[in-house]
Amino acid sequence: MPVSTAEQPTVFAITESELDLNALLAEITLPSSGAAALFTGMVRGVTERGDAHQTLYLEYEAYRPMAEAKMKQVAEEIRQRWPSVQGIAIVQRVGRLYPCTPTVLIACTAAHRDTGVFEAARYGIDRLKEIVPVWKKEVGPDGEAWVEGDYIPRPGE
Amino acid sequence: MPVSTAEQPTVFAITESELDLNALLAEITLPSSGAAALFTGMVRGVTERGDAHQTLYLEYEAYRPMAEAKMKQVAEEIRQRWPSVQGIAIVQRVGRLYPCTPTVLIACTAAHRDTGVFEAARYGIDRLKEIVPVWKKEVGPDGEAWVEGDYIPRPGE
Amino acid sequence: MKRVKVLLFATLRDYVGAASVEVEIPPQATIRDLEEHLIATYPRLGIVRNSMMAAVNHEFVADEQIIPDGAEVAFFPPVSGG
Amino acid sequence: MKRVKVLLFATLRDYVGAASVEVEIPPQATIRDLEEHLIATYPRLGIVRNSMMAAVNHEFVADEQIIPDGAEVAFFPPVSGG
Repeated sequence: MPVSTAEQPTVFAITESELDLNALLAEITLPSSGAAALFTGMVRGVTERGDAHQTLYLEYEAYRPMAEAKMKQVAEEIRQRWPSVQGIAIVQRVGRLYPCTPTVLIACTAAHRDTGVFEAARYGIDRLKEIVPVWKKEVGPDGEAWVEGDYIPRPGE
Repeated sequence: MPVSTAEQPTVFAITESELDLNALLAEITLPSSGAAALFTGMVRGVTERGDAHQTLYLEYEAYRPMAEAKMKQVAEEIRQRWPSVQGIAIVQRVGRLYPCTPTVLIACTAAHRDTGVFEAARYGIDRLKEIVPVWKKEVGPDGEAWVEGDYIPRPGE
Repeated sequence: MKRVKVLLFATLRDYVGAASVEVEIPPQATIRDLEEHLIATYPRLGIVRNSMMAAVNHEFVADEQIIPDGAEVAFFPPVSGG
Repeated sequence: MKRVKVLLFATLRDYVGAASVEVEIPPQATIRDLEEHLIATYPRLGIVRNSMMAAVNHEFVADEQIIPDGAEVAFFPPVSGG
């Protein structure tokens, strides 16, 4: 799990382990941090929007070195847009994940809650879903299928 | 820790124990939940905005039964504004809390991340700071002082 | 006269020197009457006269609210949790 | 001709039946040339021709990009993590 300087901690990782929100929050909390916004995605066992269906589990895979490079890039984009963000954690869990399991975490800390932490975390998950090379196959009662992404990054993005 | 029906879990509590984000998230995750936004506040050891100062620790106290009633009210307000929110957790830790320690958690789950979870969590912490009867005394190198709130709720609010 | 127990928090508790006090008030006394009675008894409370908030049975109430029999009454400064 | 190792992910790996393949390409071959070569060799890739994405050394690249010597090349569908 690469971690940058203690000044402005950035944690980014692809992991097969359970996401530990407590530990990740501690890693990105500075003595001057007073607020954190965290986003987590969980495996839905039941989906109602769009094509309603059930899910037995999701099977995640990543192009690991590129995924970590792109997570680092997402963190840099966050810092450019919200300079008051102090710590950033971006972690994607891979492997076979069952309903209710957290699959991804984006967390940002700052001195105060009104300086963009919520927006930064939202941006982080939106960008992760655009440019971080991770894919999931959905396994349901009627078979399995890869989930299709729809974003085409520009060269160099 | 009062918990409502499994259908739409609402967790609200004043506690002296460490906040366990993993456990709280699990409590408000339904099989149909795919997204969670969490806010935590931490004790700042160093504050730069406004009157810059250092903090050794904060001493929190609550008017416990009223605080829990008002947390319940905040949860109801969230559900009225964002009907797609599924689970809600609102927990305030009290007692002596040192820098970097999470003091408060607001978490909301929903099927998808674009249905208001970030806004709901933001609303939750804003409202908690307005109407939930909790106070903190700040102890620093030069003495101690109660932190002053500035919101005056209307009767019945 | 009736007896009412008043809970005090944060600065107000410090100024009174107790987390709760029992006071005798007229049957039709309002929150404002009780507040004046407390300030008369504990003059330091005058410092926060303009920011004292009152709750009856866990609800914020107006100064004109008559205190119901057997109510749980609390006074405190604006909240500062989070 | 030069040898290049191509990593494949998700649907593309399923269609090729391998997580990576080694191919011989002309020295000035572009990503598009490599893609056409792969589709010719593994016709099922034609199904996703319009959504195949390419990365060279962990960066998204254009179809016109000439493949540098010793590059790490990967093809995959649009990402679907989170």
